[in-house]
Amino acid sequence: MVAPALEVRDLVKHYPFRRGLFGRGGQGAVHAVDGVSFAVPRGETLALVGESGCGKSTIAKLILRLIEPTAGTVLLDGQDLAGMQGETLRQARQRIQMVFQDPFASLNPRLSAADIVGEPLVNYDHGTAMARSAKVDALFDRVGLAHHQRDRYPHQFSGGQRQRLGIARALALNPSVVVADEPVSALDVSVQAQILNLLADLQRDLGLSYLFISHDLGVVEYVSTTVAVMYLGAIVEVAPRQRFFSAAAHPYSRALLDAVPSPDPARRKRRSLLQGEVPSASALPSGCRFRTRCPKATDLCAEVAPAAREIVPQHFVACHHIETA
Amino acid sequence: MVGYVARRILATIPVLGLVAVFVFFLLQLTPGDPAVVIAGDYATTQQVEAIRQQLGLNRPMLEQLFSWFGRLAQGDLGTSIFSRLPVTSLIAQRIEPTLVLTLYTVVLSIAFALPLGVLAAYRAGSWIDRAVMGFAVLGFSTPVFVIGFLLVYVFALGLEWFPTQGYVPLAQGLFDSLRSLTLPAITLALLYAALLARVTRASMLEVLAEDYVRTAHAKGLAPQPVLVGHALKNAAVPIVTVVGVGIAALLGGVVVTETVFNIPGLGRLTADAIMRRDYPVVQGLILLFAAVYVVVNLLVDLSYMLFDPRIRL
Amino acid sequence: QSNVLRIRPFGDLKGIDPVTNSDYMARNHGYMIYDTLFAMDDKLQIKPQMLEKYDTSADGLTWTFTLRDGLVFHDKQPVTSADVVASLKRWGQRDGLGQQLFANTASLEAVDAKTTKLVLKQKWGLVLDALGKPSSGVPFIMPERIAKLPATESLTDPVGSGPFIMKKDEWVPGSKVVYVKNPDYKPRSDAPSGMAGAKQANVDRVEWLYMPDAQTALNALQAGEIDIFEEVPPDMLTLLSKNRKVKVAPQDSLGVQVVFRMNSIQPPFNNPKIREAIRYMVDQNVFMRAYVDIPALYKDCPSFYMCSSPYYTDAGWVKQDLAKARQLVKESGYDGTPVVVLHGTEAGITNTFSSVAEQLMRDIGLKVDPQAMDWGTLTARRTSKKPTSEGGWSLFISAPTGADMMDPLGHLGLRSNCDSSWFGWPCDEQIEKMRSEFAVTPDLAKRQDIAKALQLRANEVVPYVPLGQLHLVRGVSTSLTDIPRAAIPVYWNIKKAN
Amino acid sequence: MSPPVNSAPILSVENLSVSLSLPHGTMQVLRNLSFTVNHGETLALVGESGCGKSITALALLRLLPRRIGRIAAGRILFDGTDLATLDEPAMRQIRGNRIAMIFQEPMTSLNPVLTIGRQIGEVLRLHQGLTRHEADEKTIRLLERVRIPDARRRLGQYPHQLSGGMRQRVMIAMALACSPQLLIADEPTTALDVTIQAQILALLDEIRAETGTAVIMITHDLGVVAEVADRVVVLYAGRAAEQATAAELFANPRHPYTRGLMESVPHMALHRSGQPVARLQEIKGTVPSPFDMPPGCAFAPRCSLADDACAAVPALQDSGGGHAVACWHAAEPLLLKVGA
Amino acid sequence: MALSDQTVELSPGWLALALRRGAAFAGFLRRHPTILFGLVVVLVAISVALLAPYLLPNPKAINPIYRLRPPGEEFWFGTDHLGRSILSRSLNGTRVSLAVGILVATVVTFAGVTIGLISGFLRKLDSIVMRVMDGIMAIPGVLLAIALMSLFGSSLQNVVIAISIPEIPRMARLVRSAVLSIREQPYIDAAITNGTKLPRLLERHVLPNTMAPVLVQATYVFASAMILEAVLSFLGAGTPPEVASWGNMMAEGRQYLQRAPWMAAFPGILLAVLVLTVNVVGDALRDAIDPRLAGRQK
Ligand SMILES: Nc1ncnc2c1ncn2[C@@H]1O[C@H](COP(=O)(O)OP(=O)(O)OP(=O)(O)O)[C@@H](O)[C@H]1O
Ligand SMILES: Nc1ncnc2c1ncn2[C@@H]1O[C@H](COP(=O)(O)OP(=O)(O)OP(=O)(O)O)[C@@H](O)[C@H]1O
Ligand SMILES: [Mg+2]
Ligand SMILES: [Mg+2]
Repeated sequence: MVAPALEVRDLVKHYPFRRGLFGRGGQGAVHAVDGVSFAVPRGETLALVGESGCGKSTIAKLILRLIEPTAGTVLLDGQDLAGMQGETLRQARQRIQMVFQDPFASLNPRLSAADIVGEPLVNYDHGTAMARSAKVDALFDRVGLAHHQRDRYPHQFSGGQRQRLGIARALALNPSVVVADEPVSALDVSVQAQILNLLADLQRDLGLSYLFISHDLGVVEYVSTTVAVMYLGAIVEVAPRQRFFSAAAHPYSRALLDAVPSPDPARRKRRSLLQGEVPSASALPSGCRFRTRCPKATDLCAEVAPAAREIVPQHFVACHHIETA
Repeated sequence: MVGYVARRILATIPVLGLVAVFVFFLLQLTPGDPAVVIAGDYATTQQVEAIRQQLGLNRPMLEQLFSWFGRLAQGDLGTSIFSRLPVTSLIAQRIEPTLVLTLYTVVLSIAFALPLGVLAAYRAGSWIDRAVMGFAVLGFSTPVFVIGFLLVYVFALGLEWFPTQGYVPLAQGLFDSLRSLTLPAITLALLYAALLARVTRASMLEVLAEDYVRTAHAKGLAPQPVLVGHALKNAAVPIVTVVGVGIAALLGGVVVTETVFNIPGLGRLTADAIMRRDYPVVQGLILLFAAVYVVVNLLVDLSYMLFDPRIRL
Repeated sequence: QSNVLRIRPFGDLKGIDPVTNSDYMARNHGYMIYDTLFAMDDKLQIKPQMLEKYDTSADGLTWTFTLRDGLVFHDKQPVTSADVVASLKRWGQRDGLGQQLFANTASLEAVDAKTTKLVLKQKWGLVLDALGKPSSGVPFIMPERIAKLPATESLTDPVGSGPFIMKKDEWVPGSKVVYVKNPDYKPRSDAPSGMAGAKQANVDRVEWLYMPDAQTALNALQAGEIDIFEEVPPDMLTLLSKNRKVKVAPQDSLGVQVVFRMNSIQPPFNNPKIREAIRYMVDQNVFMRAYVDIPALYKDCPSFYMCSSPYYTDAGWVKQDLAKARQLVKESGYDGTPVVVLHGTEAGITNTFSSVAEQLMRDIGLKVDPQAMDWGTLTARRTSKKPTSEGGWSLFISAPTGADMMDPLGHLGLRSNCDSSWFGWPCDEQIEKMRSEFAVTPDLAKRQDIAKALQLRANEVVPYVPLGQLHLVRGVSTSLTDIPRAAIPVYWNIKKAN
Repeated sequence: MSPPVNSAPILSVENLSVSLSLPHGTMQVLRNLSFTVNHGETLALVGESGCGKSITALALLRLLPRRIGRIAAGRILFDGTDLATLDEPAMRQIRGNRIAMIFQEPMTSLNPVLTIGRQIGEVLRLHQGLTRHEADEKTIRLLERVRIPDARRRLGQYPHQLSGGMRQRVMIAMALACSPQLLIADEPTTALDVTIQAQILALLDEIRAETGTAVIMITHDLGVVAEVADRVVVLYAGRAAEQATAAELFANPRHPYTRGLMESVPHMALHRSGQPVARLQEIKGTVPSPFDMPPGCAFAPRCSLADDACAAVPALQDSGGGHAVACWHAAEPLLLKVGA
Repeated sequence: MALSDQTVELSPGWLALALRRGAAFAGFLRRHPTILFGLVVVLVAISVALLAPYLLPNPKAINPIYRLRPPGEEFWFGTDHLGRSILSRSLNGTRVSLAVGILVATVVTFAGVTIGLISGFLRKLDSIVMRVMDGIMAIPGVLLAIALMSLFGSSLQNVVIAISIPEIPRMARLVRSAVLSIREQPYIDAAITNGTKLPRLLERHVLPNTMAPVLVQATYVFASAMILEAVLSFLGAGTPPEVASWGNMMAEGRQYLQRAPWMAAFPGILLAVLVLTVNVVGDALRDAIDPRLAGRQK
């Protein structure tokens, strides 16, 4: 097996906070990411799914070292990003880039479109001004923007176009891995498809590997090769797409799938609703973190946190009760 | 909560300490020599030297700083170079007029600015709004003393409603006392009220655009309960913040107003002390003002709890 | 309802010790609470005040002073000769004339409770002038226990035997001084005249309400909130003349002399040629008219002495001649060292006169560097003897009271005893010799000769240049009567109609 | 599954036009919108961001942005009264009482500085004249009704102490307080996670079935529409593009825009084609800005069927069975171009 | 296509940029006539200030013969107690006020931005720097300014420093809070991901985005500095008295309010008009930049 493009091992991020008078209540921590491991194979897309606040964006930031991990390693082509500092890190970042969720906030409003896309090239001294300008034009072509829009500012673009700019910027350095954090959730429904198609085209043409973060199972079903489901800072299930959508094993994954509205008014489901809501990441339940909402929870779940098991090849689940699932 | 208050109070100490050090070095940097000032016009060099010795002015600067801090810690602010009275008693003598004047001003300002600001926000864009904002800009653009003189001409010399100057102590009756401070308070309030009205308006504008205000309307509430019951409390935090921050501007304005209206308060004491190089008095007063500012802002911070349950201490 | 006299004094009482504080407010405060052995009447004669009588021995060396009966301090203790001795000794350490007196004194002793004896080493003509000195450095009599304080330390207990008692607990420095009538005061029986004669507190209470801003004070006077407004800026007078409830009157009988005081020990004014040029530069009228437009209030007085002084002379005085002044500057070898003017910014005499002076100096080819400062800074800065480049100065303008500019001996501006003279430190042996001679010359005509000679000498060395003589004016409520006409503004004898 | 539908409309909107006067000029955000809501039925208003869904809801309650928004034309007949011309005090009697509303953002629609009890109780005291105590008791019952555990304790809590789903339940409780005849829910689940969204949708449906309250459900999510709606109005750029029963619309979308939406949303596309799609259909271009609306059919610039006919605005034409479409080419088969 | 690209590439970038910026600015002014009007007033004031010395008699020339003349043919604005022309002095005062205003605004902006940036980005220094700022803020600005003035003597330079120091903390806090919120913006994350080094990050991504509130605040500082100059002069701690500043003129004129009201009135009116204009420009600018901020605290 080829080494994965990106691999994350036992990644942990805790945000400590003080409790009580003068912090005498001791140190508490928000367990934003709590021992996450996964791998993104070359040229493929790993989709990371989960509810709001489960730690998806934190993982993205950890991978790009925008925040310091509490523990764990991030291997990019076998090199550990998590241990790098300063210039080494900066050089390594050329190979991994990011597409952000908010197409409004992720573009500096004071820079023109060409400046935004050309910025990474300047930072790494790629070629002459002339060469860079040509490269920017090429990138514009690549993401479907017109050359005459080079000198416009972000506010003069629509949401979809802005996201194209963000993608062009991420591509400027020819990265091998792109982390896309909910790249279409802020877009109009009618524009989503354009961006999803663009991402698919780029992957095909450039051999990119994607870590695709989303909370929309519909989108995930379309883009992913592999699906990883996160709950409260931990991954509860990983499976190839086909397998996941046909035979998800973890009760939480099943609930997620079940909650997706049926696209056909003629076939409305009677569904088994999950009770309650996601507990706070600063006060995790003992044992299995899903047990407070799990229809199958038993005493065992309160005591022992289930480890991930490979129930069929490539399908990992962390649950005590898969047999009954 | 108690812990929070305690922490906040402790946190004011470094700020005051910084002010103290700042004031100390500021005065150390001055070209004049207090000993010469104390010695007077006919003093000989020996006499000056004796005074220097007596005041410890010839000791190393750090040592002076520490001994000054030592005395500060005991509540000793030193003695006025000129009147030979303890700074604390000078302050005690002068505190009443300033206190009454500032409180009067704050009350007056809030009484005017709050309704005006709310109204301006509610009727944003209307002539009322324009008038309130125009008044506010005018308040910012006119020097305090100009307003003071105008008021004296119209209301004291012309209509003879109020005295032209001076302060009637509270002991001689609240009414007379307030009457003597009415013009100064209006003078000061104009600036302060302008500040408050603007912030009230801005803060209300922001709040009125919030979803929950729309919710309140959708419940069928009339405008007034929406404004007062739902919006104002949400708008309160920036407003009280400005009440607190504005205290510094207010105390600054007090210096000028007390001069124009000849009110024997702390403001004039400060201005005089600065002009005369009465260093112990200057140091004591600046520390006092800083402490007032810090304490007021501490109270303001604590008052956030009253307005916003999200602020947990 | 008590009878209260409310006064806006010209300045603020900064300290209550009239011996250690040389300023005029401390002096005026002194006259409120203390009494003096002698006082000057309206003919400028020195008359006994606390004294029943005094005698001089035939050789003029032994003086005997006898106190009046019934004099008591505010603390009810009788005034004794021991108090007199202690008070004079303390005063003698600080006051210039006092120092000269004690330099000539062999002994000063209490003979009995009422009698004090002064024995001189040699004949000295100015004993009465010294003890009856009306202005700064007044020999006030205070209790011995207080007067024993070293002259370098300021007293804190305002006990005297004068017609008023200070309420120290009501003193708000910078704002308010309160005096009440001294019920035990025994006035003399002779009619009041100048500072002399009977003193009587006719009001229950006197309040000095200091208002730094003249406009505020003017408003207060117009609104009847104060009874007396000292040193009304002359330009406000026309307004007051329209008010029927207010009258204006000279503040004292002598007025002030405005002085152009040069620093004689630093360039450029250490050059006598340049100082001489200033003489030709000055036209008192130009200065005066920039400040006052009521001719009655100022006087072009071509003399170092006040025009009302018996020593007045215009000997050697020159007329303004800018061309000549310019030429003198050129001849002086002036190297362009700027004239650093300590320019007092408080509105008033100093400010206006400085402005005019700066313009004229520029006209005659001097470089001028006006440095603006408040009076407090000015008084501190003028003590510096350093070169102008190191924080020193060249010129300030001041307006001492006429009483300090009357005769060669007490003259503030003519004293030329180098380091001991007034700021500017003129140094001239001849002048000093003439002043000593003057001190021991009893005969008026001879003294006048000496004064004239001194003026001629001063014209050569130019310790300072007088810019004219002004009357300070006070605005007074018409409800007040019996206001003393004296060399110093004093507040006894005034009656206030209710 | 469908509740008993009383065929008389409770609300009938006729030719509603709304304009906003902005610094740069006046903007027509709603044009000629007509629809009806029957007793006990759920009408879905669906459309993309900015198409005028929220403005419609606000116009119904006459809560358009003060000084800016104006009902330019049309009538809003609610139970026989025209709300468009009703005076303000009478309107206040209706708001929160006979027509209630749930807003998009549960996080910001509750007043952060007032307790839950106060916010719900206020409606009861205002419209039903209850005392404080009575209001509290009724509030507790309402909270229990929307399945908020530990209801009594919640009375004294503040919104920030509740999760998003809870807050939306509180909003629903508040809306239900006076048993309104019409409930307007403006994207009530958009801000919520799928699992919570499912809970809330189920709750709303349950309440409707129980009380017979008519619901206008505003959403941009065709999935939600399919889930809950009886009838659907598809909005595009301030106009109705298509109107039909939910079953009819999903079975037989006629407007190119509706069809495009169904093809471009991955989940829908997948479902409709019945197999994994290799590539999504795209609707080219973007939603036009209200300031430069195309002169004719607003969808024309993005439409693969557009031709000269589209230079004129198509009217909403009933093509039978309550299915109405505003398109010159509604009858033609759709030839969506692959790729933009 | 290629050809046109060439021409774009060859035309000097800065010229095109300047033209574009200029056109954008002109458009901005057309949309905000208040700002245009305000700028015109300020520009007129500046030209008057620059031209006055060549057109009018020396504002310092003393001429006691003509003292206290009311406004009339010979002296349009009258004369003061030293016979100086109020017109000359008033127009000269424009110079002083503008100089003080502009210099203070510049000093405060420069210092505030530097401190705010450091504090917002170097978190280790933040708490120390901010405590110092708190300390300065705790002293009433007027008092601090008087103290500085009386300690260091009156000169234009000291006036600028004395007025600037109390204003700096506010600007620094403003910049700091802007920086803190900009730091959280995804475009900063994006810039870091794109390998931007810290200096460039600050210069290109952080600083320009703090400029809008800074600009607005700078206009307020400009306005309040002119007032403070007048207040200091009123208290006798302002510009040297021989300088014909509006503050000095009003300070001198206040003794003559009844006798010669023109002495204080003309500088007073000019000051009010200029300050008002600058404040109104500030308000308009703020509204133009972010309408939601309308009326934010100064
Ligand atoms: N700087 C921080 N300090 C403390 N807690 C944080 C911080 N940043 C994130 N968290 C917490 O970490 C958890 C995970 O946050 P994260 O943003 O990664 O979630 P997410 O899965 O991306 O959610 P969403 O779908 O809403 O974007 C949340 O509980 C969040 O409150
Ligand atoms: N207060 C307002 N000021 C200016 N324009 C407004 C205002 N409210 C709405 N609009 C404009 O009116 C149009 C319709 O807005 P509306 O809020 O109804 O959209 P929507 O369909 O609810 O969109 P979303 O799905 O984003 O909520 C939009 O173009 C919007 O920009
Ligand atoms: Mg996220
Ligand atoms: Mg909406």
